[in-house]
Amino acid sequence: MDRVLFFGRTADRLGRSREVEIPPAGLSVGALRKRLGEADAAAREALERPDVRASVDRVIADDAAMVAPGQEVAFFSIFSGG
Amino acid sequence: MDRVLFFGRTADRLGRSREVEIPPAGLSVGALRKRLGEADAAAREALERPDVRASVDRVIADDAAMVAPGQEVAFFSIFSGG
Amino acid sequence: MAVSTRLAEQAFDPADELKRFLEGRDRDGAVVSFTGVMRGKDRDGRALERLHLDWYPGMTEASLARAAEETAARFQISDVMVVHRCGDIAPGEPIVFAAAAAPHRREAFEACDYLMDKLKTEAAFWKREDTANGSQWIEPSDKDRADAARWSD
Amino acid sequence: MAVSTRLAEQAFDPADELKRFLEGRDRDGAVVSFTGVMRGKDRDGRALERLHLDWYPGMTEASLARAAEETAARFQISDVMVVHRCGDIAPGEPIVFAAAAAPHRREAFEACDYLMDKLKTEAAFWKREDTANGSQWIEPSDKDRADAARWSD
Repeated sequence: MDRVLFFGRTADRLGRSREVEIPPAGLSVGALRKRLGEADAAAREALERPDVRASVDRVIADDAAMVAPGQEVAFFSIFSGG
Repeated sequence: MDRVLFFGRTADRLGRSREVEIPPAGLSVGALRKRLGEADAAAREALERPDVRASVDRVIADDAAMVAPGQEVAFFSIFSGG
Repeated sequence: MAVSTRLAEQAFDPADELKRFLEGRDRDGAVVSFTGVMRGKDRDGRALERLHLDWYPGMTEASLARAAEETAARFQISDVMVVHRCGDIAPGEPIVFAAAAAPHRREAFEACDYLMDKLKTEAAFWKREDTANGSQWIEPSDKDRADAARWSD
Repeated sequence: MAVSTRLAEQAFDPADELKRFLEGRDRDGAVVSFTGVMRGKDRDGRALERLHLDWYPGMTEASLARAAEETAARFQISDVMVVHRCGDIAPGEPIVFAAAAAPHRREAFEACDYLMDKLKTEAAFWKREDTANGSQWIEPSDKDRADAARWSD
């Protein structure tokens, strides 16, 4: 199982992390977002907000980016800055 | 006797202060500058440099300003700033 | 050139940071520092109990380092540093201390100003203000975006 | 609004000054400080033994106060302070510490920058650099004058 992380406003709805199975062939960020949203309506609403960004191995990634098993994915609301 | 003060480069030539008698009717800053310069050539040269300023009671004053006995007069090279 | 950045989970003292930054410094004439302090009231004048700065371990540190390195590359400065809090911050506590040292004061001022504009828009934090009546997530202000846009990249 | 200026005949610690300036500050988000440090070399790279800042007791203090008050009147700031050394200063010693506090960082940066430009051209000091080969009186640099001219009064 792989652990997906959440930060900022997004974590209010989804908690700090959720476990998800990433298949050996990989999964796009967009597909992962959709799969996490299937858990419940609140999760779907939180992940589909237009200002929610994703990162793969701590680098910002768009929905087309591919995720392999073992990579660290995170979803989060827009940075507020320091 | 009144004490005239010197600062900066001007004090290199004239020392920290010199005593001078200011008459009861007063004296202009320019006349005082001239009188101090009569002491010696080094003093005259130092006081006649175009960048030497004067103050009366700690306020910048030009050569036409009048000095009464008891007022504090100073001559100094241009401020270098902090 | 030394570029130093630190993410602090506990309260820190800007005076101590300035002291360390000044130590042994006799080649640079100018040091400019910025200290950001947690305010006791929000933009609408309501009392704040706490500021929470959520952070992504690893990514947030990298965003601080990137802002400092971009500053170092852009200005004629000798050293630059940032200490940034994360987690729960109480009113009156320092949130950020940034400093730049340079031979000339203009470069030190501009570098510190630029660095703060970068941090205010690009640092990987999520800011939540907690009041007695609830909590609110905060986004970069229009003022922060306008400030950052002053520097044509 | 507090405007504080001090002429220091002995060495002072900028970190202590920042610490005091930050104490109890939970209404202002932004504090910008400038520290000017005595350099070990002059403009031509020659080793400096000492900087002598000659001053006119009374007049010099008044010039510091005037610069700080003009800064306070010009910007939306809460507090402003200056500590300025006089007398003999060794390489590495602080010459000046200036700080401005404001609700917003832009005003704090601009106020501190303006204050330093004022001090660099208008403070009543006479600066002499002492090297192993003799001493030289220094006048405000063209750069200082150009910096001060940026602010249209």
